[in-house]
This record gives sequence, structure tokens and C-alpha cells, in this order.
Amino acid sequence: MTGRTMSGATTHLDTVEHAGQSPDTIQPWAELGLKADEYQRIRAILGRRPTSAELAMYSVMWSEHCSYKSSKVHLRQFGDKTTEQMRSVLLAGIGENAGVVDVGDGWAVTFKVESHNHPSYIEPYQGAATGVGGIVRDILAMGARPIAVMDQLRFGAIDHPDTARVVHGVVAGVGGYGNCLGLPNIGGELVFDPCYQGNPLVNALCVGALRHEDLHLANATGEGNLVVLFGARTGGDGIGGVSVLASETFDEKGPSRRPAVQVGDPFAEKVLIECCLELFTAGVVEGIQDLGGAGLSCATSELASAGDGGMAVRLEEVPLRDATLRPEEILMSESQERMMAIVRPDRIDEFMAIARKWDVEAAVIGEVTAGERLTITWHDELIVDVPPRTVAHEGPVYQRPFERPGSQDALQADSALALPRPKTGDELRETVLRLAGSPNLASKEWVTAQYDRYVMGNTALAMPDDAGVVRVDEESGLGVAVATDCNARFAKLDPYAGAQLALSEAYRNVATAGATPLAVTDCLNFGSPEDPGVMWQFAETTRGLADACQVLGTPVTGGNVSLYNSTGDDAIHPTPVVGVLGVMDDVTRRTPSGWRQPGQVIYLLGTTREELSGSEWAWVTHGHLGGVPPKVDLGAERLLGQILVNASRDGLVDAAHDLSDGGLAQALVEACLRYDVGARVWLDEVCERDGISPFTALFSESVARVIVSVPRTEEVRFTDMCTARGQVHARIGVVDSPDEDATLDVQGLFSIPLTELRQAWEPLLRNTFS
Amino acid sequence: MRVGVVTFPGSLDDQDAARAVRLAGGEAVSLWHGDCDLRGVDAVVLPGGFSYGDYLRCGAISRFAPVMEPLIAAAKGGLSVLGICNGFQVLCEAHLLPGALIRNDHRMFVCRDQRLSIERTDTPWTNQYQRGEEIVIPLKNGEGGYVADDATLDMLEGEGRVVARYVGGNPNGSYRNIAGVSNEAGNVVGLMPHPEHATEPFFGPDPRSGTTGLDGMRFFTSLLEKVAAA
Amino acid sequence: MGRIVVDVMPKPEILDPQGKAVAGALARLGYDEFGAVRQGKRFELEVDGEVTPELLGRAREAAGLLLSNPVIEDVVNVSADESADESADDDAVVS
Amino acid sequence: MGRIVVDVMPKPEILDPQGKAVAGALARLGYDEFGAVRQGKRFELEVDGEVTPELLGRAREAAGLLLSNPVIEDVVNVSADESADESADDDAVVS
Ligand SMILES: Nc1ncnc2c1ncn2[C@@H]1O[C@H](COP(=O)(O)OP(=O)(O)O)[C@@H](O)[C@H]1O
Ligand SMILES: [Mg+2]
Repeated sequence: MTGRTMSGATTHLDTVEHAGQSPDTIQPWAELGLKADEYQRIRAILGRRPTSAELAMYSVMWSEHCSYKSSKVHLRQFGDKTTEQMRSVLLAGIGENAGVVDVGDGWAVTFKVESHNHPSYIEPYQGAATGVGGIVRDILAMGARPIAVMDQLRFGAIDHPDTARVVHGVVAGVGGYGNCLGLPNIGGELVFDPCYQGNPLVNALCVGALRHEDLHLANATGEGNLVVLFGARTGGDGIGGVSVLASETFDEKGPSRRPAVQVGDPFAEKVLIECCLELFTAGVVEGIQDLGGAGLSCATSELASAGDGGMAVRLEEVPLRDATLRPEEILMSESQERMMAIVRPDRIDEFMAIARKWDVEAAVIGEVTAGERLTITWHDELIVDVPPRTVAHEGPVYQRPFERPGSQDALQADSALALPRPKTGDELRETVLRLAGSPNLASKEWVTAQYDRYVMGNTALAMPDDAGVVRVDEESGLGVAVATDCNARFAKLDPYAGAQLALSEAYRNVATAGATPLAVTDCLNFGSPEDPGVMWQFAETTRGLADACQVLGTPVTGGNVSLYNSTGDDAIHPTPVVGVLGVMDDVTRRTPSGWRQPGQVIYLLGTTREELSGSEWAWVTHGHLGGVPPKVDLGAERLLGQILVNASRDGLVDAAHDLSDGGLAQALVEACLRYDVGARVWLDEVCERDGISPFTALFSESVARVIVSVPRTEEVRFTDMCTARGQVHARIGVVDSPDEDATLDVQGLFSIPLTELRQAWEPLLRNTFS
Repeated sequence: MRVGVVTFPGSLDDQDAARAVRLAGGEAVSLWHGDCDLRGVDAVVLPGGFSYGDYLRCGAISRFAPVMEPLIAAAKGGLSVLGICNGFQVLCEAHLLPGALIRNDHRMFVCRDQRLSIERTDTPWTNQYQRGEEIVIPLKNGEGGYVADDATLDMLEGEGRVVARYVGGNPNGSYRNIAGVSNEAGNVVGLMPHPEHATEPFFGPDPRSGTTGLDGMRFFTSLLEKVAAA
Repeated sequence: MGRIVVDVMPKPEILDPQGKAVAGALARLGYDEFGAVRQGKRFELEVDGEVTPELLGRAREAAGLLLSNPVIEDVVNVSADESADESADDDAVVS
Repeated sequence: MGRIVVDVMPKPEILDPQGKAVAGALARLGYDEFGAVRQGKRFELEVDGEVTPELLGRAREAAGLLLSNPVIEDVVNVSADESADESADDDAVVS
């Protein structure tokens, strides 16, 4: 047991010298989340007990969140399974703040998705806001201008009494921060499922653009170069855990009041962005790092360990918001809107002038040294003296036991194929309407209307289209498309396939918009790694994703792991959010998801199998989750992608919409409602060819399928291309008139006026949350 | 034609406003909030954004920026000034325009394609529109509710100083559906929605709202017309 | 008719971006005698008749439950507003 | 260290969407004894040393110039905060 009280004269600073002289001092390592063997390892590394400041640094950097100690052994596959050819599009990959992808013409793009789940449950607005703020700084740290954000949100049941609180706060927080930064929000995800009731998921993605030569990496090189901390002042944010140290050391005052919640200041971040970009342009920054989780502990140890020397920091130079902060607390503070730069002494005046121009406070707090140690002093007393790699990169690595849960067999045996199905035209009609108005398929406009999608003037597609598309180069029109996806029900049924299906869907969405998929980021949201069943899900997921990336030739460039997402013993469904980035030469060629021109012909590309387990239909109409998810077919996905990109480039299709949740039925609904233009559809040919019923044709969730609308003049070229490449295709309808009584007419089965369809699809979120 | 676009800390749509000026055939000149200097421009756009985070009240802090000193004087002397969104808020705080903009009545940020009717067409920013013409341009704000006391509202309507009104639903609780107003002479115009975001094909409002997406362009070409005519 | 005032302030240890911006603006305007500034909320609740201790109790409850977010804010005052009936005079303070 | 409090409220005739929303939420929670609710702002300005009449005068100026917009708001109070030095006790009011 560790004692809560420390012996001796504790009002003194715990210096390295003092630590050397008092090896038997009892330290609160357990309260700080360290295991006994981890604490012993720190002592072995240092050859003495750590000072309380060192203990603070190790404990936070060796936490699950910062060290990836449970996930590391699995994440390695992402690098190992990336071939040389896949790597050829990367300017920087895993290990940097974010991966950087070459998109041609001297341009590069960087993107990454990260989680802010737990803070968003405690204080939804600030949790979500600071989540956006954090990922934007990651992108900025690569030398890139942030150009767009996306948010992936998962909440409990839509009608649960606590859901509205979280939804309101999170959506307002994502919007409040992103809108104020002037970053267009170009898409995201919104899912309601009881498994997220006590543990919502708030993931945020940021995309940035830069010229190749502007790439900045996080390292501290060049003896004598200065370490500059700039941005917001450091307060006591996010150091609830470490206040135990303060109270240990300064017990007569008792633990100080430290905020449990970080409050974001998007305005401070906006000026920080502009300031950084001007600093980059002026060429006064040698290395740069954002301050996120673990604050200065992380930034100093990571910069130093990635550099070629050591670093000496004078902690009393850190500008404080709260003068009572102790050195341990300053090291661990997670105050937002801060960055750290390495600057040559002869450029420091220029640096400071630019910071002053933007009213950004900056302070030189140390310098790069010749040695290999990271040393930190507090008013000339040495309180930290460590090898930085041992803090930043050589933390513990766990081979956590994993085991396929015994219940998995029964889950997979409980197929949705046994569920009663609608048969008549009327029953099918009712089902289409019911699904269209269900929580996960209904219009997301109530959310997306709270986000600015226009700012910067480069957004070529945003919600509700399949991918967000933004222009990178105003001259040429060069731009990127990004989509993220994850069907966590599929992942629950089969995590290996589920991860691949998430990739498959995001890949398809990017191609549907007309862009060539290039690279992947992921955010792996799971339950407790100490549960072997969860660990099995995690292992299966990483293996599935890495294998699939290899097949599709899209490397994982970076991402984030969020564990311990559970309420009591109930873990969330495994939720591997996968983001795909694609490039297009001219974003004005992007393909929207709805048809506009009457008379165009509608084709269904891909094969439909009877795949209903885990589907939206099974969930909405029967509350059922069981069986095995749709078959993964990456070869088909790749071919389909090529067809879609060529069709967009050659102007062969006017609209394209991918089939996923809710199957063909929901895709037709959305393609009609996109521009309020109806369609006449027939399913006989597809049913006969694929050996399926109309019900299956409408609601199955087989992969590698899209619907497209083709101008009649291009029909022959389009079908020739499909035939030549072996793309399964069938003409299933024509685009109808956009008049008052436009309908979605599925011949021989049912017909629904678009007004009725809109009435079913549009109001749910507004009515629930307004 | 040199059109100044002011950048305050927290301005967001300044690049967009400058792009719109260029697309209209003008030269965009960037003006810095901290400089007490208009650099001899022929007109000024105060762009959208969250200057100073929109903390305190939108536009309240920027209104005291050094650049506002010569700007206020020049505006009173007849310089053409367009304040868009946050720029509109700055103009109200600076008392160049009457009224104020408060939190949307539904208390949420709203981003949507907004139908407007143009009511005053003798300003340097709107002379290419027809009176009563309906256009669609993006609207995006959290504090876009236009308010003033009844006497002021009556005066604005009586003198024909309402530049644009919301049509097809009031998006933010603005009194009398007012989306934009002008000073008496008409050279100073404030507008909540964003014409600069409807000036380039493929990057403006959605065709679903029955627009080409370019309805905002004439705010900028009007200006060139006016100067050419002068 | 009575009126109850509820004052809510950001917790002292919590970052207050608004107060920070106001402090900066005041300093630029030459009001540098005001160092730190915090910005909070003031609610005025109208009640029929007198402000009774019971009503104040209810207002305190409501302040903790709805008017403040205890994670980041403190209720610093719940009290009867004596000037309720002469609110026209309130303006006087600025003149 | 002294503290000056400045209270700013929306003018009675101007729409107050936040106050209205609060009133609605209170009623839904069963607090229907509170009819109308208005939401304004409370600023706390810190000054070195005592709050002098001069400082109060300067605060009044700042309140009229920056902290309020006279088109839509009234400054309803500018005064010294007597509890400035014992802010730890502030929480007491909710308990
Ligand atoms: N799920 C994942 N897939 C791939 N890379 C990951 C994943 N999780 C983390 N990484 C990579 O590990 C490194 C450390 O991650 P993280 O601590 O989130 O970075 P940061 O410190 O910049 O926030 C990063 O390069 C990140 O991209
Ligand atoms: Mg980082």
C-alpha cells in the first residue's frame, strides 16, 4: 500500500538531489495509475527514485492514453503490412502527429481522426469543443493549414432521457469551436444505439493542406536552439489526477481546487493557427509540436526524444494563468490552445514579432542541449533529469490476453434470415417509410445545419453527400474527398470483417464522390483492454483493417485508440471508425448523391446477396442483432471504385450514391430527396439475376454497390466500360420529373409521393431535439 | 477599383470576400485591424467571422480597432462600406447603422441557403438587383437576430432603408424579417447572409433551392458599376 | 411584483475566454486599472407578489439545477432585488 | 484586492431568447412560480487595493462604453463587491 502522507519536511521542492538522498520516500505511484512493476522500471531507468515531477511525467506518459501500452503490439501491423508501393504516396506516416499524403502538383494533405469520448460525457459542450481543438492542433503541427473538419458522433438511444442533454451539448460544442475557427465541417457520422448510453463517442477529424516544402516534423535539433512555448497561458486544466502529488508534497494546504473540465477558447486557437502559419511562412520554426494530452510532459519529451540532442527547460518561465500551480502540475496541465516550437536564436526576434502581431503570448522556456537528457529546473533547482525516450517512446508494452468470447458462436448463429419479412407491396412500402424515419437513417439536417460548411469558399461537397470534398488548389481545382464510416453492429458480429466493412464503405464513399482513394486514418473505440473478450475484438479489428488496407493499397497513416469505453461491465460495440482520403484533379467534377435530370437512366452496380444480419432493417423492425455481417469483397470494391472515378472524370454519370445502411431502399429515398426529383424503378431483372426477392433487393446490405444516374447520351459508353471491365451492372430505372407530385415508384410494388417520403425522413431529429 | 477587406483577429470570411471582389473584377486590398490606415481604397468590406471570438457581444470589441477610426470617418463621408454578418455587427456596434444583432431566437447556430428579397437598390452594393427581386445566398450565424425599437424600425421602413428581408421563413427571429439595412445615404450597408459565398459555380448554395448559386455576385459587381458611373 | 436575482460565475479555476477578451479590450481602451475580468450571468426571475423565503429557496434549487452548470460554474448569489419596483431608476447608475 | 461588479440586462422591450428559454425550461421542471425570466451579464473586474469612488467612476464609464450596448441593454448596477476577499464563501448560497 502506498501511503497518502509523505514523511519529512515536505514543503521543500522534491529535487533530483533530494530524490537521490531519500530513496525510501513513499510515493503515490498507484494513485497516479502506475503498476508496481512500472514504478520499479522507472527507478531502474533513473537509478534512483523519481522526483515527484518525474513521477508526474512518467505516470501520464505511460498511461494507456499516451503510451498505447495495450494496443501497440497490434497497431504495429499497420506499419508492417504497408508495402513500399503503398508508402510511396506518404511524405510522413505513423509516428508523426498525423500522416502526410502527397496529392500531386507539389501539394500534400494531412488528416487524422481522434477521440474525445470521456470528457464529452462529463461536459458535452466543452468535451466536444476541445476535441475539435485538439485534432486541429495536431494537423497544424505538421506545418499544414487546417482546411476542414468532420465529426463522428455516437449516442445512446434517441428516446432515452439523458440523450438529449449529450446531443445538444456535443453538437453545439463541435459547431461552436469549428465554426469559430472558420473551418468548414464537411461531414461526419451520427449513430444512436443503446450501447453508447453511458459512454457516447465523440470523434473528430481534421484535414490540412500544405506545400511539400512546408512539412514540419516534431523534433528538437540543433544545440543552442530555443524552446518556445506559445499560445494560451497554462492553468490547472485536466490535472485532477496529479493533484494527489501536490497534496502529498504540500499537505498543510490540502489539495488545491483544480478543474475537472477543460474549457476551450476557439478564438485563441484561431489566432494561434494564423500565427503558426505566418511563422511557417517566415521560416522561423525548426520543429513544432502541439500540446494536447499530457501537455508539457508530452511536448518536451517527444520533441527531445525525436531530436538529436537533449533539452533543458526552465519551468518557471512558463506563463501561468494560475500562479499557485506547482511544477508537477505545470508539467501535466492540459490547458488548451498551446504549441511548442524550436527556434534558432538568430530568428527569435522575428518569431516574437509575429507572435506579438497576433497577440499570442510566447515565452522562451529552454534550449536544445548537446547531451541526451531532458532536464527541467524550477528556479535553478533540478527537478527532472531523464532520458526523454524512456518517457515518450519506451513506456510499457503489454501483451494483453485475448480470447474469443464464448457467446460469439450463439450470436453468430442467431441469423436475421429467420425474421418475419414484409411481403406485399403495401408492407414493403410501410417498411421503406419506417426505415427512412428511423433514428439512424432519418435526415441529419438538425445537426448539420449547426455547422458552417461554406467558410473558406472551397467546399465542393458536404453533407448530405457521400463524402466531403474540398478544393486544395484554387488555380487547378485540385482537391480531396474524405469519408469516415463504421457499422459497429457488423463489428460486434465479426470484428475482423467489421473493420474491413468500415474501410470498404468509406473507400466506396470517396470513390462515389469521384475521388481516387489514397490513404486511411482510424479511431479505434473499444471497451476495457483488461477484458480478454474486448481485447480479442481489438486484435481482430486491427488484423482485419491492416489486411484490407493492403488489398486496397491504402496505407493507414495515423489514428487514435480509445479504450475503456464501457458502462459498468458493458462495453460498447467495437467501433473502429475508418476515414479514407481520396484525391481528385478538379473538384468541380465531383459527383453529387442525388439525380436532377429527368430521363436519365438509373443503374445499380454490384451484386446483391441475401445479407440481412446486422442490417438496419433487422434492427429497426425487430430490434435484432445476430448472425454474420455481409461478406467482404475488396476486389469488387476496388473495381467499383475505378469505374466510379473514371465515370466522374469522363462525365459519364451525373449522380452516384452508395448503398449501405438500409440498402437500396434507403439509397433510392436519399437520391430522390436530395433534389426533390422522383424516379421509376423496376427490380425484376436484378431479382432474377441475383436470385433474390424484391424484399432482399431493397433491404439487403451487400457491399460494393452504388446507384448512378447516367445521361442517355452517355449510356452506351458507360455500359461498355462496365462490360469491358467486368463490373456487374443492371439498368433499374429512370429519373422522373421534379414536379409537384414527384414520386418514388417501384413498379409492381408501391409508389410513394416525395412529399410523403420527406415527411417520414425529415422531421425526426428536429422534433426530438428542438 | 480597389476594395479593402479588413482582417480582425478572428475574421473568417476575409479570404472569401477578397475572392469575390476579384471574381467581380476588382482588386482586393487587405487591411489590418491594427493599422490606422485605409490604404486609399475605394470601398471596404467588413467580412464575416468571430472577431475576438464574438465574446462580450459580436462586434463589440472590434468596433474599437484602430482601423475603425478612419473607417468610421470615411463612411460618414460617403465611402462605400459593406458589413457582412460579423461585419454587420461591427457596423451596428460602431453606430454607423441603427439597431443591433442578438442571439438567434432558437439559440442555435444556423447554416442554410436563405431566400431574400432585395428592397433597396440605390446603394453602391445593390444597384444591379431589381427591387423585390428574390435571391438565394448562404446564411450562417449564431447571433443574427436583428433588433431595434419600434421607432427605429418604422424609420428604417419609412425611409426605405431596409436593404433585404428574409423570405420563406425567418431564420433567426429578426424583427420584421430584416436581413440587411443601410444608413441614410445608402453607402453603408449591413447584411446578415453571405453574398460572397454565392459567387463561384460549385461552391455556393445548393441547386435544390432553385438557384444558380451565383446570386451574391451582383453585390460586388454593383460596386464596380457605381464607380465606373461616377 | 417581486424579482429574484441569481448570479452565476465561471468557477475561479476554470478558463473564462470571455472575461479574458473583455480584459484585453478594456486595457486597449486605456482602462488598465482593471486587471482580471470574469464574465458570468445574471438572471432576473419575476414572481407574483412578495419575495418570500420559500420562493428564495425554490430559486436556489433552480439555480443549482438549471441556471448553472456545477461542473464549470458557481452560483454566487440568490437574493431578492429590492429595486424591482423602481427599475426605471436602474439606468441612473451609468449617468 | 478589490472587486467591482457590473450588471448588464437586456432592455425590457428587446427580445431575450435566452431568458425565454430559461423560463420555459423552469416551467417544464415544475418551477412555475417564476413567470418571466431575463438573462443578462455580470462582470467582475478586479482592482488592486480598495475600490475607490474614482475606480467606480471609471468602471461606470467602461460599462457604458464597452460592457453594454445602449441600443439593447441597460447597465443596472455598478458597485463594489464586498465579498471580494472571502470568495470561498460564495458557494455557501447554494447549499
Ligand atoms: N489506431 C491507430 N492507427 C494507426 N496509428 C495510430 C493509431 N492510434 C495511434 N496511432 C499513431 O500513434 C501515434 C501516437 O498517437 P497519438 O498519441 O494520438 O498522437 P498525438 O500525440 O499526436 O495525439 C500517432 O502517430 C498516431 O497516428
Ligand atoms: Mg500530436
